[in-house]
Amino acid sequence: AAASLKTALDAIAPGFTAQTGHDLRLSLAGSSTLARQIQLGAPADVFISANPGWMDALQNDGLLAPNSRRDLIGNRLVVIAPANRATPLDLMQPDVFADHLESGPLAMALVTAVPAGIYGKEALQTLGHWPHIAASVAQTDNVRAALALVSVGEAPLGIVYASDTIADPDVAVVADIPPETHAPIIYPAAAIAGGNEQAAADLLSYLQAPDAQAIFAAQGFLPLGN
Amino acid sequence: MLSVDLHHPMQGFDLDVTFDAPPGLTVLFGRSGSGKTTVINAVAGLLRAKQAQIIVNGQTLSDTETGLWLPPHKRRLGYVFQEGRLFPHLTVKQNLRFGQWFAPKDAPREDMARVVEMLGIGPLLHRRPASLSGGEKQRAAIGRALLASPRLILADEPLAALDEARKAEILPYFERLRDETDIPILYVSHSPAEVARLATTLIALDGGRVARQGPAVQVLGDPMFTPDGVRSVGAVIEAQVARHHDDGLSELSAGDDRLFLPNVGLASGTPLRVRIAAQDVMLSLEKPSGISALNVLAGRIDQVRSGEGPGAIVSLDTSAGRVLARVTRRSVDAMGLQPGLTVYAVVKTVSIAPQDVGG
Amino acid sequence: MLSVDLHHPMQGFDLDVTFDAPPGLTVLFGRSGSGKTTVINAVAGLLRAKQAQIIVNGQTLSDTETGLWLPPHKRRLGYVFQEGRLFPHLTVKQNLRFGQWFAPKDAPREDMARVVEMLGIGPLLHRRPASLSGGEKQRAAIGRALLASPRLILADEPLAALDEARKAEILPYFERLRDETDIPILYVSHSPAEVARLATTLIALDGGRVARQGPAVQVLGDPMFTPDGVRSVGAVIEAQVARHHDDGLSELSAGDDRLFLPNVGLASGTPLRVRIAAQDVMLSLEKPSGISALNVLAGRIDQVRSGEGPGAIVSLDTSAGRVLARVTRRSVDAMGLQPGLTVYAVVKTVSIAPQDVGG
Amino acid sequence: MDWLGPEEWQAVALSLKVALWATLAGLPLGLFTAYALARWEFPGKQLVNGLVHLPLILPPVVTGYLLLMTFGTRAPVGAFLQDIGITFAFRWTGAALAAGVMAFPLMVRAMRLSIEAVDIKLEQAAATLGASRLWVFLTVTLPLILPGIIAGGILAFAKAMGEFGATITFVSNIPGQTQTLPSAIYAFLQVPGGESAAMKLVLISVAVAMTALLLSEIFARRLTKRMEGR
Amino acid sequence: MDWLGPEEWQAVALSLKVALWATLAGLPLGLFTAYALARWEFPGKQLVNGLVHLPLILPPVVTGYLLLMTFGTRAPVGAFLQDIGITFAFRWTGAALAAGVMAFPLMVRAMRLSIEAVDIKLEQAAATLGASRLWVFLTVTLPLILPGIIAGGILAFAKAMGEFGATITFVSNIPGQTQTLPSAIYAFLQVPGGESAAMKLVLISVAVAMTALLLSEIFARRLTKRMEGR
Ligand SMILES: Nc1ncnc2c1ncn2[C@@H]1O[C@H](COP(=O)(O)OP(=O)(O)OP(=O)(O)O)[C@@H](O)[C@H]1O
Ligand SMILES: Nc1ncnc2c1ncn2[C@@H]1O[C@H](COP(=O)(O)OP(=O)(O)OP(=O)(O)O)[C@@H](O)[C@H]1O
Ligand SMILES: [Mg+2]
Ligand SMILES: [Mg+2]
Repeated sequence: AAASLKTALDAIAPGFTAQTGHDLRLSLAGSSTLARQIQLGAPADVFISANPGWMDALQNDGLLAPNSRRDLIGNRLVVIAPANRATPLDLMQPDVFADHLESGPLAMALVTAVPAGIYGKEALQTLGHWPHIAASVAQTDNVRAALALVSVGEAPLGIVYASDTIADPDVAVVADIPPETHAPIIYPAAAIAGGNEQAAADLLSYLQAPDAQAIFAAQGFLPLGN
Repeated sequence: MLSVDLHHPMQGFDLDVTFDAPPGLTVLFGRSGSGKTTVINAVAGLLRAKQAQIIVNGQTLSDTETGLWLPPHKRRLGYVFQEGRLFPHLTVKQNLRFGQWFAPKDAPREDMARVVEMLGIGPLLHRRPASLSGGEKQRAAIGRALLASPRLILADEPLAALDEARKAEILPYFERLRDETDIPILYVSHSPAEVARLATTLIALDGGRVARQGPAVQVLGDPMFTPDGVRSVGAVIEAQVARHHDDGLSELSAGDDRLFLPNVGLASGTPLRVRIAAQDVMLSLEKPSGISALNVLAGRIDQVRSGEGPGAIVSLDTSAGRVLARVTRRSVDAMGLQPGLTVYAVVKTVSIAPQDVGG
Repeated sequence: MLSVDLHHPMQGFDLDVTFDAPPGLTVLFGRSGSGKTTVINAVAGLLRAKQAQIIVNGQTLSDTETGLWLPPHKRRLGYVFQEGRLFPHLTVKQNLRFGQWFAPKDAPREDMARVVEMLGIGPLLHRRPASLSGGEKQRAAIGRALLASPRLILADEPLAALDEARKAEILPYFERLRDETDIPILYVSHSPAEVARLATTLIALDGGRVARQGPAVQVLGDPMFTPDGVRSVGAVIEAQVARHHDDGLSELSAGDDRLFLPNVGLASGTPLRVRIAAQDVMLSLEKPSGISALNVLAGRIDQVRSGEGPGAIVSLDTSAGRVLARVTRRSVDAMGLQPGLTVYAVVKTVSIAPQDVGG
Repeated sequence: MDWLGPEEWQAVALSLKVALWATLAGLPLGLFTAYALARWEFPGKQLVNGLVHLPLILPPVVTGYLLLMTFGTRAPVGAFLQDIGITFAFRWTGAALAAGVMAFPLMVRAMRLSIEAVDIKLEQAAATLGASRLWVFLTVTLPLILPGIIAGGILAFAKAMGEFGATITFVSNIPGQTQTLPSAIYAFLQVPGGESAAMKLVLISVAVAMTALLLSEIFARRLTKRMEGR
Repeated sequence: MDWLGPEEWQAVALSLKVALWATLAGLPLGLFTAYALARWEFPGKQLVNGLVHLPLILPPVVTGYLLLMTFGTRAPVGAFLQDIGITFAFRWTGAALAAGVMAFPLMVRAMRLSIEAVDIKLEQAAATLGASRLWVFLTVTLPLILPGIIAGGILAFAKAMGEFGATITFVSNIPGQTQTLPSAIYAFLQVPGGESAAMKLVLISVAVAMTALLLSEIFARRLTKRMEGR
C-alpha cells in the first residue's frame, strides 16, 4: 500500500484479522515502486495506490483481478503555512502567492510525477496562478517532504493533502483548494491477479466498510464509502 | 654447479653476464652498480631476463630458448636480501620459520636453535622487525634464508651491516655450508677479507659484464687482478695442521716449510688454506735473525712485475707454494730483486689474519 | 663541541649514555644492537628520550630539565640514515636538493656538482630511487645530507654498502669536513680502518652504555682497548711531508726519523697523521739490512703487555713518537724483549694503508 | 522493553542480519575484485572497474530496479537461482543482496588501496622462501592489508545499515521480512506524527553503527601497534 | 541535440557542477580530517570519526532533514551564513553541500588509508632536512598519498553524481536550480511509462562518471609507474 496510508492501515489491521482470520501483511512504499514490483512478479494480493495512474498501468497490463478495482478513499488539497506566520489566503486574489513567496518557495511534491504535485499544479493552473509562480515552486520527492519544508519554516507556503496536516502543530492550513479545480483525488485499490483472491476480496470489502472508512476519516482522508 | 648465462638490457644499463661455477661458494665482486644484485635476482627468478639460461646442480631453473621458467617459489632458495625484507607482521621467530612452512617435509633441516645461537638473536625471537636495530634485522634475515632448507643460497652483502666480531662468528658458518654441503652459494661482497676467505670461485663484474672469473685462489693470486687496488692481492697456501704449542700458537706444515699461527682450533692433520696478503710479506736477502716474525720462507723469485705506481709485485716459489710480496720499486732496485734470485719471505705471525685462514 | 647526556629505558633495553666530544668527528663504535642508532636518533630529535640534555656547539637542542626541545626540522641536520630513506617520489636530483629548499638562504652551501662528482651519481640524477642499486641509494642519501647545509652531521654507517674504491673516494671528503669546517660529525662505523682514519673522538658503546671514550689517538693506542679484537690497536704518529721522490714515494719526517709512503699528494711541509697498526710492525734486535721494508725506527721499549692469547703488545718510544708492535709471546721470550731494551721497529712501506693516513 | 514495538525490534534485528550478511558475504568477492584490480592486467579491467562503481553512480532506485529486473522471480537469472533454491525477491536475502551491492564499491576501493600499498618486495621475499602465489597472499598480503579490509568492511557495514533506496525498490518493505531500519524510518516519515518513532529508530541505527565503528577502530589500532612495536 | 529536452540538459550541467564542487570543496576538509584521524590523538577523536561516518549510516532523507535544520535560512548556522552572503537553501550550492556531505565519509576513508600507509620514516627524514610539519606534509606526505586522494576524489565524485535522497530533501527540486540528474531520473520513474526517458538520463550519468573514473585510473597509474621505475 502507499506509505502514506500506514497509520490508518495499522489501525485497521487488528479488526480485519479478528473478523476474517486473515493476517494482514503490509508493504509500504511509493506507489510507483510497488506497481513496478507487481509488474515484475511481487507476491502481492492487494494493491492500494495513491496514484490512479499506476493502477491504470497495472490494469492495462492485465495484472489486476477482474472487477476488483474500486475507489477506496479520497483526499483534499490544502495550502499550508508555518503556524507562527499563518494568515488566511484568498486564493481568488491574482497575486496572493507572489506576496508570500518573497521569502521562499512554494513547497509541493514533484509536479510532474507525484500525485499531490500533479493535482496541485492542475489546481494552480485552473486558478491562474501557475504562470506567475512556476519558477518558485520547490518540488519534493513526496508530500511529506513538502510539509517538512513548511514545518521548519524554509518554505512560507506549501500545498499538501489535508490528511498530512493533522498531528503537525508547526503548520497551519491557510486555504482549502477547491476540489473542482483539479481531477478528483482518489486512492484506488484492487486485488492482484494470481494472488489469494478470496482474502483480497475480504480485505477490499472490509476496507470499504464503515469501520475502516471511519478510521481513514480520522486520519484526514475523505471516505468514499460504497 | 652453477651455470649462468644472462642478457638483459635495461634503460641505460645492459647486463651481459655468463659464467660457470664449480660447487662451492661463488662470490660476485664488483663496484656499486656493477650488476651484482641484478644477477642474483635473475637467478632467484625475481627478474625475468630477456635472455637467460640458469642451471643449478643440473636443474634448469630458467631457459628462454626452451621457454622454461621455474617460478621463484619452486626454486627452493635461501635469499638474503641486500635490504632485509623481513615480514613486519611476523615476529622474528615466525620470520625464521617462514621458509620451513613451505619446504618439503623430507628436506634436510637446519637446527633452528643452532642458527639462532650463531646469530645471537635469541633474545629477539618474540619481537617484531620494526623495533630491531639494523644489524639485528640483517641477522634475522640471514637466519630466515638459512632455515628455509634451500637448495641454492643467494646472499647479497649479508654481513655488510655487522660488526667485525659478529662477522667472525658468522663466517665459519658459511664456510661449513660451502665445505660440508653441496648447496651452491652465490654471495655478493665488497670486503676483500670476506672474499678471500669464502670464495671458491670469484666472478668480478664491471658495468654489467664479467671482468674476470675463475677459481678464487687463482684470481686473487694474480698480481694483475686489482678489483680494489692492490690491497687484495695475495697468495693462498695449502697447509696442514702439524701441532699446537703451549704458548697458544699452532704450527702448520706446508711443503718443507712451517708456519706459526695463533691457535686455529683444528685437530692435527686437518688440511687448511692460509691466505698471505702480498702486502704483509717482507723480503730479505739474508735469512733474518733476531726478529719478531716467526715465519720465514725461502724461495726463488719467479717474476717481478711493476705497476704504474711506486710498487711492484714479486712472486716467488717456496716449498710451501707460490708466495706474493708487494714491495716498493725502490726496494726492487736497492736489493737487486730479479727472477732466479733466492730471497726470504718474512711474514709476521699475526699478520695472517683470522679471516684469511679457512678450512 | 657535542655534549650528550641520555637516559631512555626501552622494553628490554636501557640506554644510558653520557659523553662530551670536542670539535671534529666523533665515532660511535659498538656491536650490533649496542644503541648507536638510538643515540643518533635522540640527537636528531627523532627519539624523545625520557631524560636528555644535548648541546651542539653551544646550542641546546634538548634539555628535559628545562623542558626545552627543538623539533628536528629546526636542528639543521644532515642525517645519513642506516637504511637510505630516499624520497621515492622524487628524482635523485630532487632528493639531493631537498634540504636546500629549507636551509636559510645565507647558509654556506656545498657545491652540488662537486658532491655529485665525488659520489659518482651524475648519471643517476634523473632517476627515481626505486631503480637504484643498494650502493647507489646510499650514495644519494649521503649527498642529500651533505647538501642540506647542516650544522650537525649524523651519519649511521654511511659507507657500509659501498665498495672499497668508492669508500676511498668518499673518506677524504669526511676528513675535509672534519678538518676544514667546524660542523660536528657524529658517525657510526663498524670498520676499524674507517674509525682509525676519521675519528677525532671515539665513543665505544656496549649494551646501551659507554664502555670507553676519549680522543681516538688515545683510545686506539691503548693496548687494552679491543673493540674488535686486537686488530685495531695502533699508534698514530704526527709527521710532516718532507719531499717527494721520482719513484712515487713521499718522504715524511717525524722527529728525527723518516718514513716512506706511496705519494700522499700533499705539498711539502704539510703536517699529517700516520697510523701504524700494531700488527704491521715487526721488531728486530739489530738494525736490519738487505730487506724490502724501507721504514725502520729505532726505539726504547717502554712496556710489554701480554694478553690472554698468544700475543703481546710492545710499546716503544721512538723519536717519531710512540709506536706499538704486536708480536707473539714466543718472540718476546726468544728475543728477550723487556722495558729499556733498544730495538728496531720495521714497518713495510705499503702496510701504512691509505686509510690510515689522514691530513 | 516497551520503548519500541515488536515490529521495530524486528526491523532492528533484520537490519543487523542484513548488514552483517551483506558485509561478510561481500568480503571474499570484494577482496578478490580488489586484488584483481590492483595487481592484474586483463582485458576488460576498466569495464569491471566501472561495473564495481556503478551502484555508487546510479540513483539507488535505479540500482534497485535493475536488481529487480535481474534477480526478480520473473527475470532469467532470478528464475534460474530460484530453481536451484536461492530466492532473493522479497526476502531478507534480497535486502542483503541490495545492501551488499550498494556497499560493494566502498569495500573494494578501501581494499584496493591497501593492496596497492603493500610492498611487492615483501611478496617476492615470501616467494623465494617457497610460498606459492596463494600462500604469499595468505601469509603476507592478507595480514598486511587487514587494516584495509577492516576499513572496507566497516564502510560496507555502515552503508548496509543505512541503505534504503535500492532495498525498498528491490524487495519492498514488508515488516519482519524485508523491513530494515531505514525502510521502517521511511514508513514512519510518510505519515503524520511518525517523526518521533522515526527518530528512535534513527538513534538505534546510529548506535549500532557507531559501536561497530568503534570496535573496528580499536581492532585496527591494535593491529598497527603490533606491527610498529613489539 | 534534440535527444534530450533543455530541462534535461540543464540537469546534466547542474549535476556536473554540483558533483565537481562537492568533490573539490570537500577535498581540503576531507584531507584535513583524514590526516587528523590518521595521525593525531585528540579528545573526541572517536566522536569526529563517528560524525564523519554518519551520512553513510543515516537514511539520506534524515541527513537531508538534518541539513535543512542546520543550514536552512531559519536555522542558526544557515541564518548566520546567509548574513555573510552564503545561502544554501534551495540553491545549487545546497545541492553541492548535500552531495558533499554524503560523499564525505567515502573520501575521508580512502585518504585516511593512504595516509596510514605512508612510512613515517620518510616524514622523519624530511624533518631532519629542515622541513617543518607543514612542509613535510606538502613535499612528502601529499605526493605519496596522491593515489589515495584520487581514489577518494573519484569515489566522492561518483557518489555526488548519484546522490538523491539528501539533496531533494534539503534543496528540493527546482528545475534549473536544484534539479540534478538523479532528481530528474526519480521524477521520470514516478510516472508510468517514464522508464525510457529515465534510462537516457541514467546512461548520461553513467557515461560521465565512467569517464571521470577512467581518467582517474590513467592518472593514478602514471603516478605509480613514475614511482616504481624512472
Ligand atoms: N622499540 C624498542 N623496543 C625494545 N627494544 C628496542 C626498541 N628499539 C630498539 N630496541 C633495541 O635497542 C637496541 C639498540 O638499538 P640500535 O638500533 O640503537 O642499535 P645499533 O647500535 O644501531 O645496532 P646496529 O649496528 O645493528 O644498527 C637493540 O637491541 C634494539 O633491539
Ligand atoms: N629499472 C632499472 N632501470 C634502469 N637501470 C636500472 C634499473 N634497475 C637497476 N638499474 C641499474 O643497474 C645497475 C646495476 O644494479 P644492481 O642493483 O645490480 O647493482 P649492484 O651491483 O647490486 O650494486 P650495489 O653494490 O650498489 O648494490 C645500477 O647502475 C642500477 O642503477
Ligand atoms: Mg646490490
Ligand atoms: Mg643501527
